[in-house]
Amino acid sequence: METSEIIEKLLFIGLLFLITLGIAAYATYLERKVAAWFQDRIGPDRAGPFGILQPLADGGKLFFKEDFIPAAADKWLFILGPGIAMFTSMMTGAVIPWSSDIEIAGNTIELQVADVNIGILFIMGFLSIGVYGIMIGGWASNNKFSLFSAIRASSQMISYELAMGICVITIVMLTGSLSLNKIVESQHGMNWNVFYQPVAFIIFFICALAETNRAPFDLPECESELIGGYHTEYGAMKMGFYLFSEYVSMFISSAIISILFFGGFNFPWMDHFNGNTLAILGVIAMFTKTFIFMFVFMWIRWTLPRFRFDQLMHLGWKSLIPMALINMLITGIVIAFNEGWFN
Amino acid sequence: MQSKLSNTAVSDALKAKFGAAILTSDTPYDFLTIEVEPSAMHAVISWLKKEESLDISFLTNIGGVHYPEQTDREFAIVYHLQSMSNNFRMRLKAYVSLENPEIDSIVDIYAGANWMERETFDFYGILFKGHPNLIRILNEDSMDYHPMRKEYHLEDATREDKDDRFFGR
Amino acid sequence: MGKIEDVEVINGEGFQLSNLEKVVASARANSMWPLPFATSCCGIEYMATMGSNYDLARFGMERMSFSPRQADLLIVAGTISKKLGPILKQVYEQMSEPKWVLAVGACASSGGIFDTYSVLQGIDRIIPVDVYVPGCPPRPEQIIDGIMKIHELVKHESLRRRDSEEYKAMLHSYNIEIDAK
Amino acid sequence: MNTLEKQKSKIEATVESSIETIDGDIATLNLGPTHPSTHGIFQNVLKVDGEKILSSVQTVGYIHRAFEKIAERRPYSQITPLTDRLNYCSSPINNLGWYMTVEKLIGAEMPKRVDYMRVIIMELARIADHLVCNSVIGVDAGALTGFTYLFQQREKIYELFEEVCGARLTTNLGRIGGFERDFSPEFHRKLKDFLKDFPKVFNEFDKLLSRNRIFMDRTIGAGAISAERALQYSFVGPNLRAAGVDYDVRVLNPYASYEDFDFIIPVGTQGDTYDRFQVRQEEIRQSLRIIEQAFNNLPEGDYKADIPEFFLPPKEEVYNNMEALIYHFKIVMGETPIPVGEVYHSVEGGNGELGYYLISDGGRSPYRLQFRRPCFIYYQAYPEMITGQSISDAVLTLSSMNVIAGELDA
Amino acid sequence: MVLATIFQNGMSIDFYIVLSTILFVIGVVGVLIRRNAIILLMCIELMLNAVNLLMVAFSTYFGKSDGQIFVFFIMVVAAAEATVGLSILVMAYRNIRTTDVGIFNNLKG
Amino acid sequence: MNLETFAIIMGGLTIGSALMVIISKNPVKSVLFLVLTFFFISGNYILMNAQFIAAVNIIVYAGAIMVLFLFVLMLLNLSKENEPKNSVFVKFAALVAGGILFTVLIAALKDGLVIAAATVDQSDTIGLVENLGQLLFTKYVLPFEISSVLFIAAMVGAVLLGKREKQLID
Amino acid sequence: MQSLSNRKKVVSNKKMTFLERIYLPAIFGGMWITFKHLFRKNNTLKYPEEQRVLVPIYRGLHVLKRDEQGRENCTACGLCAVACPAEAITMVAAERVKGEENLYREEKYAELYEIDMLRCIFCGLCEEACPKEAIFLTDRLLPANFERDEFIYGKDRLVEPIDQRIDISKRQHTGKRTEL
Repeated sequence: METSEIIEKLLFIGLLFLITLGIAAYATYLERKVAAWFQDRIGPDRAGPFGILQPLADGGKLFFKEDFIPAAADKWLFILGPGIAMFTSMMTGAVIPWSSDIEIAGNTIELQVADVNIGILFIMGFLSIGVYGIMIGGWASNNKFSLFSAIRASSQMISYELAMGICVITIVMLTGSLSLNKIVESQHGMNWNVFYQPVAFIIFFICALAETNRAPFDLPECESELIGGYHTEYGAMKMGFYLFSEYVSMFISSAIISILFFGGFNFPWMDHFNGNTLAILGVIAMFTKTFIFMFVFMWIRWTLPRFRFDQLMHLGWKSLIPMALINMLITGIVIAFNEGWFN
Repeated sequence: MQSKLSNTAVSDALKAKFGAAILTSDTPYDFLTIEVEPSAMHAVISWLKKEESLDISFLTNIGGVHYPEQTDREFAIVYHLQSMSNNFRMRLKAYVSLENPEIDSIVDIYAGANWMERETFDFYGILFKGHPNLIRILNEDSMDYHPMRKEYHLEDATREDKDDRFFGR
Repeated sequence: MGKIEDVEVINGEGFQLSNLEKVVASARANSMWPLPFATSCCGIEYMATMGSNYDLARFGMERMSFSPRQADLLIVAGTISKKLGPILKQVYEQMSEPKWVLAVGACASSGGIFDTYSVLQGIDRIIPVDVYVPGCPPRPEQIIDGIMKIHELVKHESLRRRDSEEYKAMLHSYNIEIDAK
Repeated sequence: MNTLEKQKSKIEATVESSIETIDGDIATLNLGPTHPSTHGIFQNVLKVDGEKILSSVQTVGYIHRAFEKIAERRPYSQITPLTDRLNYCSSPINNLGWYMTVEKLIGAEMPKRVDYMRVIIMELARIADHLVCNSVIGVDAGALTGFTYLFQQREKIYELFEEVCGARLTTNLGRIGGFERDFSPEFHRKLKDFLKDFPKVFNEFDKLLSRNRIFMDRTIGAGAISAERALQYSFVGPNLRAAGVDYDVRVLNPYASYEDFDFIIPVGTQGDTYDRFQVRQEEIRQSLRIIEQAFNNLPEGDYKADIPEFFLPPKEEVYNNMEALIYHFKIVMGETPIPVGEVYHSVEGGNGELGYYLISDGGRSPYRLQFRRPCFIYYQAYPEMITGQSISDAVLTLSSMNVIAGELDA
Repeated sequence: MVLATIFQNGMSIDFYIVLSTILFVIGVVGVLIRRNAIILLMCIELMLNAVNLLMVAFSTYFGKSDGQIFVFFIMVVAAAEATVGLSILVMAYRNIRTTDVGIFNNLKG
Repeated sequence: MNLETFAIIMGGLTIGSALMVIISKNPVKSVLFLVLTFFFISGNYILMNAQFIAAVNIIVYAGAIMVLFLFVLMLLNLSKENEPKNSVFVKFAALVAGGILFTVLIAALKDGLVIAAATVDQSDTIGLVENLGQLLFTKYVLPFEISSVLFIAAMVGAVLLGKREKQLID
Repeated sequence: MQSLSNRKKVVSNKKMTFLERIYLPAIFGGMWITFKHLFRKNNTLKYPEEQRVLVPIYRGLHVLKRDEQGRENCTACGLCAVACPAEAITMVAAERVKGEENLYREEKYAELYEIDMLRCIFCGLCEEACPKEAIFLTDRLLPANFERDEFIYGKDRLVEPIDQRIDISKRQHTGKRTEL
């Protein structure tokens, strides 16, 4: 790699980092506003015009709050927990292609941090270790509610990862590649995977809700049962990290859903454009889709009651996994048929 | 809705069955009130529940009353019973003395009597023999008296901001 | 808090805040996560305040923190009996600094009509109270009014106040030690 | 002892000590006193194996305020504010129930209009009570939005109360012998609006939860109690009706002319959380029907009974009429003679039969006043209802039982 | 994206031989010195991983994929072993309330 | 910094965290250090351009197996540091045995290397998914199927073991 | 159990139809309901900026009335204090001396009249008890405050200012009755 290339990448990483953080911060604002709209309320409106400074106020307050580690807690792990949660959810963004290449002053710039040829596996990997943040935090707090929450989180995430993985496999079967870039390219225009794999999409979406601990699967932190769940003992910025990471993973999950099923940066009539215009429109398309899914995430949260833990496991193991498997089987048969295996 | 039982029928039936244990019978405000020997209370309630013609099988509540002037009958324990199928209500009373405030617990007949008896114990110090867990329920465990007895003050002694002369009490 | 100190904070040296302090103070004021310690009637009015018609969310307060570690504002709404007093105190001690206390309603503030052997005659006997809201129960407007008063207090508080000797002495007068969490 | 035996006993000792020291998969969990799901203050110490509850021990009395002791020291008129604070979700029912008890004691007859006005107020209060309970079930199940929809309507009920008595929650509504004032035109208008708007919002809420499988799965079978056990525990009200017993004081011992109205008694089948939810939902609808009937047939007449010794005279007369002034002083000072006697009166409160057992010795305050508080009585069945279920069930069961700390602890 | 392997950058295979042997030996020593059954299972995982590392190193070094295929099979075995081993442990723990292998050892007969 | 030093540092970290696995008193920390070890091992895989193996290593080991370990530790609440100590003699013996094993293994592997040295063909594409998949479903299809049978057996076994007997509860 | 009232009706139906079993229709139905609310006008009261008009009979902050000539109505009879369940009223009576006829209407007046607003439960019993049309509750709300002492409202804050009379004519206890 040349130096200029490295600088360019670093700049892009920095930019992406900032954008992700900003979007996550404003996702909290959006969530509060959306909840308010659904509930015939106004929502935050006193911090700045329309309350747009609300996330900054929250951040500022958390930052200057007394940082407290319970005496009974394991000090290092207590600090490590939120760190891992934040790190894993941020890392997932590294392989997401935000748009096609852009050209500035003769340099071609990829709008993707790393085009790993196993991009989708990379994402699955970081998703699967995301649970450590919750488990470590919950365990280190030395609080029974936190421990309960950690146990719930781990079994929930392991179970839903399976169905999620199977859905990803069906997409990989369609595309024939593990690279996110290739997956996006194969959905040129309106040729989106969701039209071929609606079942996989629904299952994947449900699993994404479960993996990001959003309602109706927010059992690890449901306040009516476990007070705050794994972050019961956390205060100040450490808790802020946990809250933040939830929104970061929500953002990244929405991005992944739009890549896998809704064509990523593809949009209808994209053949009329080319070059930088195409790339910029691609970015817009990508972000629009992502925001729509974030909205749906919130919409669901403010509508549905949550599951009970055993029902959640039943749904995962007895409904989603078999459905995903059958879906994969049918997809395989159809692909084989198309490729003339039975002739 | 009209009651299917009459006050006299029930009190006669009780007198026939328990005889001397039924001390008095009255109907203030058309509500059958029967005073029972404390030792017979458990048997009376149990019989009322089992007797199918009466079917007085629902315990409405249990309460205590303190009459400091009546020697040897300082505490009244009042049971309100009810028959849902006959739509009939009645009241049973037993008087116990300050020295020996004891009566049989009816937790074995009505599960719901548990807390009611605990409350009565908490308020008046009436002991229910055979109660599985006769400890204070509403007040702090460290309290050393039974606050509903007439001789104890209602007020929190620590309040400074009031002048009792104004309140006529 | 609760005592003479408040006045000092508002009128005394605490009034001159640096710019950073002003920003932090207004951030704190706009993001007070409440811990509703709701025991009785006032709790229902607090729920009404949470609801659509009054909407605490406007003040950035709809995120309730049932865990004391995350809460900034302890809203004590309802009767506190002597049996419950130690628990309330423990909750207060578990909260992280900076923390504020709002006594909602007559019972929490002074015992109200329950001048009885079992009721604590005002929570200020065990924990420092910043703002009292009268009423039995107060209307949501009055609760919001109390919250605005708290905001006023927060916006004039210097960052160093919680480390000051006066503050420690004040806590000490309630038998609360800083490190006893 | 040979070596082998020594070894064996050593192992046994280790095993035993480890059982003592490691609590393993049985944990003790403290639900309360300030747990978010208790919605009031009481404590449940749960022994859990994983998520399953093995046993539970309750501690109550955290907001014990000595109501019954206060009642022995206050004149009759000052007891009304106390009753407000019993079941504060539906305080008008408590107020009016208390007045009816005293009226029974003094033998006062109410005009039909007072009865009908009381019915309207009490049914509104019942709706308010059930709205809190059912929306809180939603909140505990994780669906907050329904709660906000219902609370907007509850706010309207508050406005109606405000029109009648000038306060929202702790209403201190009415007096012994009737009302302080007649319903104002504004009240009539607002009530009409309410009757028109409420069913729409209510049906929306119903659609959000009632037939949603997530909610049904959560609530069906959670915290079930059979009719026999419920009767054993002296259950009353919606909780008993959910178990299938159609016991309702309004029908079996009608007061305030409830016999004039046509309504059904909704019952459930198994007494689980879903039954309780549905019974309360249907009772809200029935209450609406009763209000409509009472409102449309509101008789003409006075808003108070003719009992000058107990009902405060109008101010005009107090200023101008010596007799009225004397009555006024006597009533306020609590010096009107009250008959000696004892009465038990009960009304169907938000949580079931709310009973008042009043002993009067003729003094200015009751000699003894006992409240039959339904919450206090049925909350003791809670451990039996949740044993063997999961923590989530326990939380929902608690909110569906509508345990109100003020009523529980008196 | 395809990067040049470390061996093409001049690294010697000896490094990986030593590294994986050390990891393997750490696993063995762990099995010998610890008494908590869960840690023993973990040490076995560590040993399996040491073998995996060597497999991949050789496979890359020789340019044959077979070694990497075997890594999959080892992972399969490791996963199966972990599930069964852990469920045995949980079962045993419920009965004797300990995971000390010393006591397991004495429970025979 | 060239790749070589990078690899050496990575190797050192691997060994260090592996050592911490067996040294840590607290089983939960052991698990976390083992996860860290797996991460470093995956780093090594990436250095060898075995990206697929690296990802699978993380998903399977760190994401599933170790979560399972952690889950069991938390479920049984075994975090207390009450593991009985082995005697110093045992520990010393273990170290000696480990040392001897180390020597023997190194010697054996070195020998094997000399024999095979002739066939070196350092291709940089063999770690890619296509190649692995091709091989897995042609040459190794039988072991592949057998391993799935093994999995099912393990699952059934785990479920049966995990099911608590009725009498225990009653 | 047989019916006690003959009015019983089972209302909870636990059988799920197929559509209900597959979750999605109910979920989408619920989402549609919440979605409709997205476009509904909120009815939030922006409190400090907007104020709700309270009913005229609201039981809020007390006022000690003056008569038309600006004299205090209160005669310190003490009925309000007796009627107060919270025992929040304290008063000291004084005899009116010559020259004060324009200040106090009756011969006795309250030299000291204090209400502990933190104790007060706004039940309105004092208003009912007052035989002299002196104390009324009004539709003003009591503000929150920092100190407990600030809630002892003395005559300085209770007696209505002579130039800012407070309208209580709509309350029923003025002698006029609101007609239907």
